[in-house]
Amino acid sequence: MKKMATGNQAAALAVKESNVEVVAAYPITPQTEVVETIASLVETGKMNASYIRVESEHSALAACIGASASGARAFTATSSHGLLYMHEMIHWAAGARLPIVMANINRAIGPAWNIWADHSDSLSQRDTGWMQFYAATVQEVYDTILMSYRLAEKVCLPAMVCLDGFILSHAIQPLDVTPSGDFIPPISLPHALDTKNPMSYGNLTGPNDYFKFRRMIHDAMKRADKECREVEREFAERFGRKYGPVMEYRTDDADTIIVGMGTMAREAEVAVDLLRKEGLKVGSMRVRQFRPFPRLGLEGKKVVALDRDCSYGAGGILAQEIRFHHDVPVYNIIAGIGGQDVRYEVIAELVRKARPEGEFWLGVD
Amino acid sequence: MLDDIPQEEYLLKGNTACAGCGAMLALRYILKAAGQNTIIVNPACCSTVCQGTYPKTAYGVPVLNIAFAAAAAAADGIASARRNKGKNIIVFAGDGGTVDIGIQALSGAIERNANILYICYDNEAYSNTGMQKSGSTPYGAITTTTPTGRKDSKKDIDLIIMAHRPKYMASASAAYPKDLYEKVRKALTIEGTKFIHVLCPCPSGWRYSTEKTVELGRLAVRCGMWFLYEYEDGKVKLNAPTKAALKRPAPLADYVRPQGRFKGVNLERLQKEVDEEMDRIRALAGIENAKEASE
Amino acid sequence: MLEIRIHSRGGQGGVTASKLLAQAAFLEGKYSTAFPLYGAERRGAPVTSFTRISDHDIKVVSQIYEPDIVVVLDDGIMDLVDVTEGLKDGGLLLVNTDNGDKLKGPKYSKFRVARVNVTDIALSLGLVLSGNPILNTPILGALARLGVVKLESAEKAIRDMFEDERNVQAARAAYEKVIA
Amino acid sequence: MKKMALKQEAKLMSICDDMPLTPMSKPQAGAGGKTGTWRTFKPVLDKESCKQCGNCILYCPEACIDRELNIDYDYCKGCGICANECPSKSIKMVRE
Repeated sequence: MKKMATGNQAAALAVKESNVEVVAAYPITPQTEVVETIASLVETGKMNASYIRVESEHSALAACIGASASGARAFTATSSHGLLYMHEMIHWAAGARLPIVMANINRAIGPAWNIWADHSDSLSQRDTGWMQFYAATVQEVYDTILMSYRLAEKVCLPAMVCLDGFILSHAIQPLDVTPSGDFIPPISLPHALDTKNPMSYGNLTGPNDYFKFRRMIHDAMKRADKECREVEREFAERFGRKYGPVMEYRTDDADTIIVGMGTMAREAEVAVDLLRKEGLKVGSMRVRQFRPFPRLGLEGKKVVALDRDCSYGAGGILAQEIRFHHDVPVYNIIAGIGGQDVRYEVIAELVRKARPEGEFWLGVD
Repeated sequence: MLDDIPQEEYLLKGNTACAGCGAMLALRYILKAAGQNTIIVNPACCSTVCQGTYPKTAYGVPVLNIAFAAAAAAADGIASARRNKGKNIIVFAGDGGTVDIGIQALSGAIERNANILYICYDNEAYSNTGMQKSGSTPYGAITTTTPTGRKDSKKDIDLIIMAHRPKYMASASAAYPKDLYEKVRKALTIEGTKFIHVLCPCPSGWRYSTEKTVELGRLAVRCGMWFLYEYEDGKVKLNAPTKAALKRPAPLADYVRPQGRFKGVNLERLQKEVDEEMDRIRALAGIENAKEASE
Repeated sequence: MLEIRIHSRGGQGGVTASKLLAQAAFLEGKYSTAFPLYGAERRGAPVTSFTRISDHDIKVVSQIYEPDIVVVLDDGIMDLVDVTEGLKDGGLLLVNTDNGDKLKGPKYSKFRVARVNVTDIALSLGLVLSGNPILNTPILGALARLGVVKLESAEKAIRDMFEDERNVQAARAAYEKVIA
Repeated sequence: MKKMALKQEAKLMSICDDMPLTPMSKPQAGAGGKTGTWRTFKPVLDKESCKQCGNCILYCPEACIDRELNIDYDYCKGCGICANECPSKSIKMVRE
């Protein structure tokens, strides 16, 4: 069934469709509509889940960890400071290999208070062992959450589905609320708490064994990259919507590639059209899957990386990832931080003026 | 005298707790009362280490180890999943994880009436990290962060918990294992949040000879440093040892003298605090103040 | 692509109006999207919201700077904000007002100007929420009359979102009363 | 040195295959080793004078005294609570 929905509503509806057993969440702008919608679905009997109104984000994820450790499918949603407050438990969930799925509504971090879109919150959690996906449409939010449960439970890693605050969370767009059918099989964790087979989970572990468990997270993350392709392939077969780790646009004969994430990267496709009309061979790549980081095939191209974030003293985080994985010079545009409105005309102009290498802060430089 | 307590041991021999550990003595009876159908949630505390090292554990029931501040919320997460209905979900947390860093999650869980039993085993300091002061450390006690003795007074977590009106709350002691056993049994028949606060003397932290764990635990009750009572339906009911102690408390010095942590304590001030606490628990239990009654 | 910008005050329903418009266009088989420009403002402060309608998939998510249509739900805002900023020549300016004089003068001569008093319509039907007359549903009727969407899809969009049938009556009344 | 590192890595790969996903530990007696070796003094029970009150069984934090009053010296840490709580003084703490 197709209808108009916000990014937040799409997240909530996907959670319902994924037969989640326990939802624990704390409200924060601009995520509130996700938990409000879920609360309403639960209280009107449309969704058979326990909804725990926790007193903090730390407890939100702790409750999800408890539920998930006992073998139940769990969900939480947060944003910005809420995500940062969870940080300890974010590591814990991954270390415990629990396939929790979280929606993070990307928002800036204080001070100053700023409630608008910014990728700094989730990117500051990049090294925690969570898979990270960045959606750019309401439909993609819905689809990515469905795929994330399937994938997370396959590789026993948690997944974070990120969407831009307000720009996507509060925008209404057409949404096909596809019944998931048996796309997500019933959850069956190999390491669930079991009173008939008592085990102590996460007790003191010496350096040699600890080392191996960490390596196993790394290996699982690499396996997730392959498994994710399989999940996407099956999703496309069943529901007709195709996704990949990177959404490429007019890249075939391009000599210049704009790389970005989230809604800004989709707007960049309009900039590509504009530049193509001028005869410039420009294409774009929208990175959907940030962890595990995919190969982008950028060798020999001129790369313009759009970052809605910055690792202070090092530059845009996406640009760094590209440089690390590919032997290419990168021109890094830092734009959109704290909700700065970035129009496709502006992106096009920046690409026209782009140098082979360097950094440019939109609105500052 | 042991006939009514099951012989099964769920705390296995050869755990890594210190000799004479009051917390392990308490846990032994908590697990006997709870039985096999139990999941323990264990935040950072002595009990994290007492389990032993991967791939072995001395605890015979499933344990979810969790971050320091997260125990009550994690336990609620387990209890909230449909699949865990009917299981005993028990938090076993130290005083630091309860009175200090975990208090927020605990407060939220009680407010939601999470179906868990939260047990705080209180050894009155961060014993696992080498005896630093916690909110539960009594006035005058020497810890590594109060090297000349604590100058201010401890936090009364029981009153804070009571303000949440939990379904059931009790104060117990490792030195009264049968009483503790009964309280856990009772708590586990009640739906909703239950809280049991257990005093667990700690030879390493309190600086006394290991054989005195039970003796000191008893003395704490007899001199009025610790009360045994239950809170149910909004009412405080004192247990017999505390009733007796309130009538005729043992000399505080008997409790204080064997403990190195109280070396140089201002006994008068400590006595004043104990007297005030005794008046307060009398008031809560609806017993007339002894002093007023005699006047 | 048709780009519509709505100016209102917090609590007047401008954000909902932009969503209703997108919903009505969606019901006509078009691609549409709507989104608010949120500040940290509360009730009473000026709010801007946007709707885009197209025959093709809409990739643009940035704000609308050169709208085809500007809707003003509170004529008082016109003293504070240049509501016609960026409005294309020949573009439509629809204002909730009785005061035709307010829309006269050279500033507005290059636009297609229309007005309707949806506040009166809402009050006469008793459509009031938390003390504020509801303006978002009647203004949709006015937009239908001006050809942005069909009246039947406007009515369907309203019914999808609101149970109270007076909202549809209000839209119909505005459809009749709009002065272009 | 390099050879040793390689050896370690090879070991790691093979061990990872039989490891659980996350540290999951099996309950067993002696998880902390033979804790009886920690003792300086060991409890010795005089069954003659013992009144069978059960205090020693009740208060042992290690559950090292069974119903027949046998002491498990493999795991008894020698805390002495049993001797201290014995009303008939039937348990003596004896230097190892």
